[in-house]
Amino acid sequence: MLTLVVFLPLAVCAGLLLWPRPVSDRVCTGVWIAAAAVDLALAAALWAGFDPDGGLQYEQRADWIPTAGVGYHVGVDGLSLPLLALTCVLFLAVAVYSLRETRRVRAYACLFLFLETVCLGLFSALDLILFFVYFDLSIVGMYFVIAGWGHGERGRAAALKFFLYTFIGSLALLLGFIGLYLAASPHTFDITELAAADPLAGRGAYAALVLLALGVGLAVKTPAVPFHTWLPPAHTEAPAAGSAILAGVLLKMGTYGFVRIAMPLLPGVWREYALAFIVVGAVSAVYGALVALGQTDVKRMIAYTSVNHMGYVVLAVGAAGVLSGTDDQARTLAVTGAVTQMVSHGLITGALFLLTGVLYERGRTYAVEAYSGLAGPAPRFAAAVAVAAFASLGIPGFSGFIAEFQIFTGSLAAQATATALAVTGILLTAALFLRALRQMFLGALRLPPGSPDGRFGDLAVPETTAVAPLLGLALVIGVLPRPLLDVIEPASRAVAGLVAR
Amino acid sequence: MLELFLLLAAALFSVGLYGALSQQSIVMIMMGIELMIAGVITAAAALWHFLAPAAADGQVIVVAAVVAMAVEMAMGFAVTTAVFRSRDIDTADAAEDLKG
Amino acid sequence: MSALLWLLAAVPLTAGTALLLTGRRLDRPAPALGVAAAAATLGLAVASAVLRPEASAPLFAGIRAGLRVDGLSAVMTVVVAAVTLAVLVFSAGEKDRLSQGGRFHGLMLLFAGAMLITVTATTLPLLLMAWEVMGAASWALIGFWWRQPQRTRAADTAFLTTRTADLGLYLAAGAALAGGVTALDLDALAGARGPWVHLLTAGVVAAAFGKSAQLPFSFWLSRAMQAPSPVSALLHAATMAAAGAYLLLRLHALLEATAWGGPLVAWTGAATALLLGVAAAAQRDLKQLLAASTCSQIGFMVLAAGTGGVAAGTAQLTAHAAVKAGLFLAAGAWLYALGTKQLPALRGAARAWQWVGAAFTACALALAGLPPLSLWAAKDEVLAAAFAQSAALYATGLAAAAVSAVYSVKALWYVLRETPGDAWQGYDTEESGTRRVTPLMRPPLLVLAAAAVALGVLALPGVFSALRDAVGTPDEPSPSAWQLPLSAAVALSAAWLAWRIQGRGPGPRLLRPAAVRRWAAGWLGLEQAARTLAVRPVLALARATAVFDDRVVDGAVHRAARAALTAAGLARRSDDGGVDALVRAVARTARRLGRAARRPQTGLLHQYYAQAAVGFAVLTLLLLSLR
Amino acid sequence: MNRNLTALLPEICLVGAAVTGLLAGSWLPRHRQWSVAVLAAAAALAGLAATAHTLAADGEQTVFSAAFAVDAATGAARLAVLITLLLLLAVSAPGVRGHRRESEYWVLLMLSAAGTLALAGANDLLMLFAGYLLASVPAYALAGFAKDARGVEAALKYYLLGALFGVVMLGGVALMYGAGRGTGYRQLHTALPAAPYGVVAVGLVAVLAGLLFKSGAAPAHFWMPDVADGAAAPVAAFVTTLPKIGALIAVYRLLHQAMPADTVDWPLLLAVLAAASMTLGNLAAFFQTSATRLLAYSAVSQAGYLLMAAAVATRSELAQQGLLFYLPAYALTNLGAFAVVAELPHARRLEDYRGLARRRPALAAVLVVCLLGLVGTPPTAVFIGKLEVFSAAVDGGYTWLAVLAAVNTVASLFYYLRWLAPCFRPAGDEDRLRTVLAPSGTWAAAAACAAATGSLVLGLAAGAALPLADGPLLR
Repeated sequence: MLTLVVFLPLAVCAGLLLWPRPVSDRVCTGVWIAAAAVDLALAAALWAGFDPDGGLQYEQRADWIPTAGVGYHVGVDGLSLPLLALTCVLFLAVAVYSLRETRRVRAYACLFLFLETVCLGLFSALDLILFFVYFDLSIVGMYFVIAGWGHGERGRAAALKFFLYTFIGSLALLLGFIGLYLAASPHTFDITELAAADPLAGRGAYAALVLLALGVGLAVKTPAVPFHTWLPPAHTEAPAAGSAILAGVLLKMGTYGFVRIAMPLLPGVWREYALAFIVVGAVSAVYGALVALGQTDVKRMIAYTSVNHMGYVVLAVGAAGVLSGTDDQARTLAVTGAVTQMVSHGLITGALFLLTGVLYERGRTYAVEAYSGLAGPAPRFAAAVAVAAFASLGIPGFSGFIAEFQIFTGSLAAQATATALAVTGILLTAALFLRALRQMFLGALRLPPGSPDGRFGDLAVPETTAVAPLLGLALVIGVLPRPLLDVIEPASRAVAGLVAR
Repeated sequence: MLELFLLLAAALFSVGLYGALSQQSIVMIMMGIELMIAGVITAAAALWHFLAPAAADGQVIVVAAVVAMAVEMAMGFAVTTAVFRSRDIDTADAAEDLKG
Repeated sequence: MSALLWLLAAVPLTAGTALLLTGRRLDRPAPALGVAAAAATLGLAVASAVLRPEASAPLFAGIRAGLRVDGLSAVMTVVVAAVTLAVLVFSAGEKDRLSQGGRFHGLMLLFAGAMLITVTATTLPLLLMAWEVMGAASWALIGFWWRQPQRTRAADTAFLTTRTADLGLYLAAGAALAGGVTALDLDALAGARGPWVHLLTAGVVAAAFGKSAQLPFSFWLSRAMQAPSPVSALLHAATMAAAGAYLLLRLHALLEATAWGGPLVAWTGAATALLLGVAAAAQRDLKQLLAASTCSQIGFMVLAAGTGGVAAGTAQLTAHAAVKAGLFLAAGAWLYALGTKQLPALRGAARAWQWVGAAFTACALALAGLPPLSLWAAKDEVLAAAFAQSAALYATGLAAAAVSAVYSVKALWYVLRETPGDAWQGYDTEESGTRRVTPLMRPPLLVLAAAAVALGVLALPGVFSALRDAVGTPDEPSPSAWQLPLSAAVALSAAWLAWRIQGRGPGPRLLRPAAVRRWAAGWLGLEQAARTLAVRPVLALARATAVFDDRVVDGAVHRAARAALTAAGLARRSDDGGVDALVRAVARTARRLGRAARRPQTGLLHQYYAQAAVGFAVLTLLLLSLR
Repeated sequence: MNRNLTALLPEICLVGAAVTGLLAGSWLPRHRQWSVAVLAAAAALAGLAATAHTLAADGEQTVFSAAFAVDAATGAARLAVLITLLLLLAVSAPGVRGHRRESEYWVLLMLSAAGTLALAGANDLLMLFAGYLLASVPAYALAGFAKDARGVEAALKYYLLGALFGVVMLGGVALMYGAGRGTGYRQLHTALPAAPYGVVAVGLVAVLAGLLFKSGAAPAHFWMPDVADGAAAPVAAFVTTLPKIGALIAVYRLLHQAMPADTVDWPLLLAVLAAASMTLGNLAAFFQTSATRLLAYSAVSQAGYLLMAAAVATRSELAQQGLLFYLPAYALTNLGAFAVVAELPHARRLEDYRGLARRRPALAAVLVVCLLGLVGTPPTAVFIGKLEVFSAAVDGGYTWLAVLAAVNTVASLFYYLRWLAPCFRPAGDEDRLRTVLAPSGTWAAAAACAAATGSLVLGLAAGAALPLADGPLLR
């Protein structure tokens, strides 16, 4: 069942690619939307049949390369199911949004279907090499999206930097996996067996080296400061749908890696270096917010807020590793907050990037100063951006607050000064979003010279149907967090337990 | 006695090597390689005679060396004539189109 | 029983969001729907005040979202619901000015729902959620006329200032959890262990001061006056501004848990009451005057919370809600009619519209603290509680009371004079006045004025002891025999003196030295201080880090300083700096190495021979040396 | 003295086919000479069948008094070489069709393949040298097959360097004979510890010189870029894949079987060689403009990664499995890339590939799979190969080498992407496209697709392939 969910988009992609007769753009996008919808339905079925306290479920195991200790082992638990559902929702939203896309739609649809399989595969992978295979393929897929459909010449340079940067991260990750593989007594790449065996328990220096490799690999993908400089050019040059997926799903691979691989498999050394991750998290949060405040390009600004939000996740994950002065509830709260933040950031920033895509289509520029008073001609668009902006800066009633409250409450006990520093991040985020809203949407109407037809149309149907469900879901999680938290909490309690052993 | 033979072989080998490294003309380079093979032959024969006369391995090395000499020379002259016919040059350094 | 409580919160919230989402279609019936919802909420509030229901629901791991109506909450819910109803009726009267009625009434109801949750919440997360939603609603309402840039800038300032202070609550939640209060229950917060209780108290106090515009955060209330008058009446007078004081009243046990908690709160309250009173006296704009007076009156409530006078604080809060809402509505009515809120231009406004004038006069006199009106009684109870703490506090409070009399009379003096001939030049400075007051505006004014007067009954010992039992602090000190007449005398003399000085012509200023007057008029220069100390350095830091992130190559800045780089050079180097500079440095060395690696491939055979021979010789030496 | 000839069936098939092909070539009219190619293909298939039989019926044995070992390594080598030979036949078919000396081309190809198999199975220094000669001499002729100015120069350089290193290797064999009083690996393994240190060291380096020349590793790599650039594309494909397989397995077998660990510190020597090869190959490939030269330097760097496995031959049991899986994977992927180059003879520079995705999507897809495969992105076979080799290096204590290899992999990504990027850029004018991207023949395209899919399938089905490479080496 799980493998079906993962490989359905790939099958549809292959079918679409190898279809002999030329296929019209409309049909391509239609097939893409149908595939994404079916996949979402299957994911919903998985969620319905999921027993929160059942640990790993829907497990499927098969031998891939037994002699090398590599097996096709997939399964889902409280940590990965929400991310799986998030991926399906985001890809459906992006599919609906791309109804307005005109450039080489067939290749575009196939590429995104391929990316969906890769992302679903990664979140359901329980084998290090399977995780790495999907990790790499996601880089390849996103490279072609940015290079093929990015904005002009700088698109290719940004795509190349993105590929090289994240590829270095993935190779560091591979070296870390090899370190783990060799440390386990029966050499294996299987995550569950490694978690049970805790191979690097006694070996200080070697374990630290493996953690450094894993840490760098995942930090590049998260992205955490100072490895974040690939993100803004990649985002500003990527097409709107590409940015939504890059921010909504691909960034989660790094943070998910911390929660799925780094913490359970290296508990001892994780506890030892938890402070380093807390500091990186806090610095990323504040630095990301500060640089975002200094931006003049709205898409770069949102990209840097992603650095800020992911900084909170790294802070929470680090705080979960500090045993002194914290109790089990605080650590569980921190990990639950981290996973909720991944889901909430995916929804909200995905919506924000789609909306910037709408902005670019009408104004042909991301400069904040170029626009003013857009609330006049486009009230629905202004309302959507205002809601998304407030959700992103953590206003209660949206999932952002639920996540950030748990992170701050859970992390303060572990490291008070770092958390206090990180909390100022939400203030900086508030300032930058309000300034952008005021500059672009309020005041007298002024449009950039480049806008094609001289006026600023309101949201079209595909754009509204793409963005509205994302914000709706964020609202539902914000108001009724229990259904989501019931699934996450047992799993995060398990992870907190694993780290503390 | 073995040392004398080995000394002779080493001398032959190094003269041949110097010849191959310093000469311009292809044929002279091949002559250098010939001398090196000659050195190897004397060394192999001496080593066989003084160290392991029981087994015939040493003699087989000599035969192999002679075969190698023949094959290398045949190939060498073939290549030299081909180069001369197509580019009208006989020195190795004139042929330097392929570089970088 | 608990369904009543969920309903109390749900009715305004759902009605508000419904009105907001429907957008322009419901603009016509919006005022009526708004008033209906407010009336329903008032009914529910009264019912819940009587029945005292309790409800809770799971929220986070081991933390619940609880609601309960106890003594303090009962009073607060009724006050909030009543003032909301009055204000919505008034804004129904002003519907042509508030063209987008759906958005306005939606936001007001959303705010009312959030305020009701704040006053009934029993756990910190739920309180924080409602607290932040109030801030957001206030941002949306201040910037309601979003086409005018100065209003939206004011909304941003207000929101960011309150949010800065709200960070305290986030830290307080974390500190509570670390301190052992795992359920984050408000009543149990005082029991937090060790050093965490100090951080917890600091967080709560900071958040309360921010929301209630006490020193040093009070400048945002001045900017909040850009909002439509009904908003000022509801948010920035009766409910939101008082929420901070309510929180301190609710957590007075926590304040006592730390040695420095109570005194800090008390003295800040007293200082705010006095200084902001002086600022109010120096204002020339009626709404600014009323705003500064709000800060000082809330100072009294904070003083009461600091000295343990919960009942006194509640009384002051209730009385002030009625008085200030009435005053703001009256100012709103005149603004609607004359298009101005400058005091000199409002000369004779009370005579032009008798009902509005009468209500304004009643409320202003109550504000002045003249006996037998409501604020005189409430203020005495607060001063009694302060006197029990320390005489200096009592003296400051009395001085603040005197100052409140001064500014109330100043406003009254202008309004009660007969309208001069050339008054029309001052009209229509803010907006185009309609020269009439709609019938719907009158009833709320009268009700509030009546309430302002009737609450004077609080001075009676019987009523005050009933309030003390309801609020749960029976042993609170009640005003002794000599305190009541003393404060009455002080108020009367201050009022008479102010009337006389004001009487000697429009020129004279109450405050002699011009510098002090300018300082007071500018709201004690707090905003300039905040801007220079906090906002400008943060923005500069932000721009600096953005530039650092974008362009600082490890040596680039140094080379740029040497003026070798032209602007084109700067543009060329405009990709990211930091680690990325490292990457570009690596790329440059790789390019140099690439050229070097290709150099041995010269195409000359003898060089190949030589290089190969050297290579293998080196390898042999390496092997030999590693014996 | 096991004289069981059936053990050498694949080699015999090849040599037999070569001889009959040579004779037939002199009688067949020019338009019927393609039948020699069919004969070659038949010989290769027969060889494959024989190898399958020996692997299935586990006929591991050493023949001719242990001069030639038929074991897991030989089995893997045979599979890799014969499959590569089949692909090479397909790639060269269009270019050589109707050539005056077409049959000699096929014969030379078969002889060189036989020589490579001899190299892989040699268990005796003399057998090694014989294999070296048989593999090299036909290659010199193939390099100059086109007899044009560039081809002849390539042949000249290839021959002269080959001759020099052949003689140096023979000298090494003589020295090792002197030190170990015998040329068989079993004899050497017992006698070398007692031999004088200097003689063994110089002898080993000399023997390795020849093998490094064949595998194109630094410092004997100078010929590879020039030969690949000068010769025709199919020959360049042959030169960079086939001999490398035999040579690297010979290096592994020599070090694993003949060299006892305590005599000379050869692991460090091999580690230095690997580091030099991969770094030099990658750096030189950075700003290449010619496609074949870029692939040649990439082949040099791949030799570096393969030598990592040889460096930890005796220190990690993953090494043999890694090497024997990485070699066929590399061969398939490299051949795929060269097949695309052979298919587009007029597109010599990287810019000429502009707009390939629009005009020939299949070839562009093959190029993407092969180039990203050479980098090691999953799920291609090279990824599993690199994974094994990296694990072996880390297991063998050379973590710094694994990290250097990872950095080199990232560097290699840069020049592969410089080649891929133009393919997806919108094409310029149509007629330039029609001339530059003119295909040379369907066989080459078929070979390209076969190689690419082979690389992907081998990657996905690595589970089945790896056990084949796991058997013990016979001494």
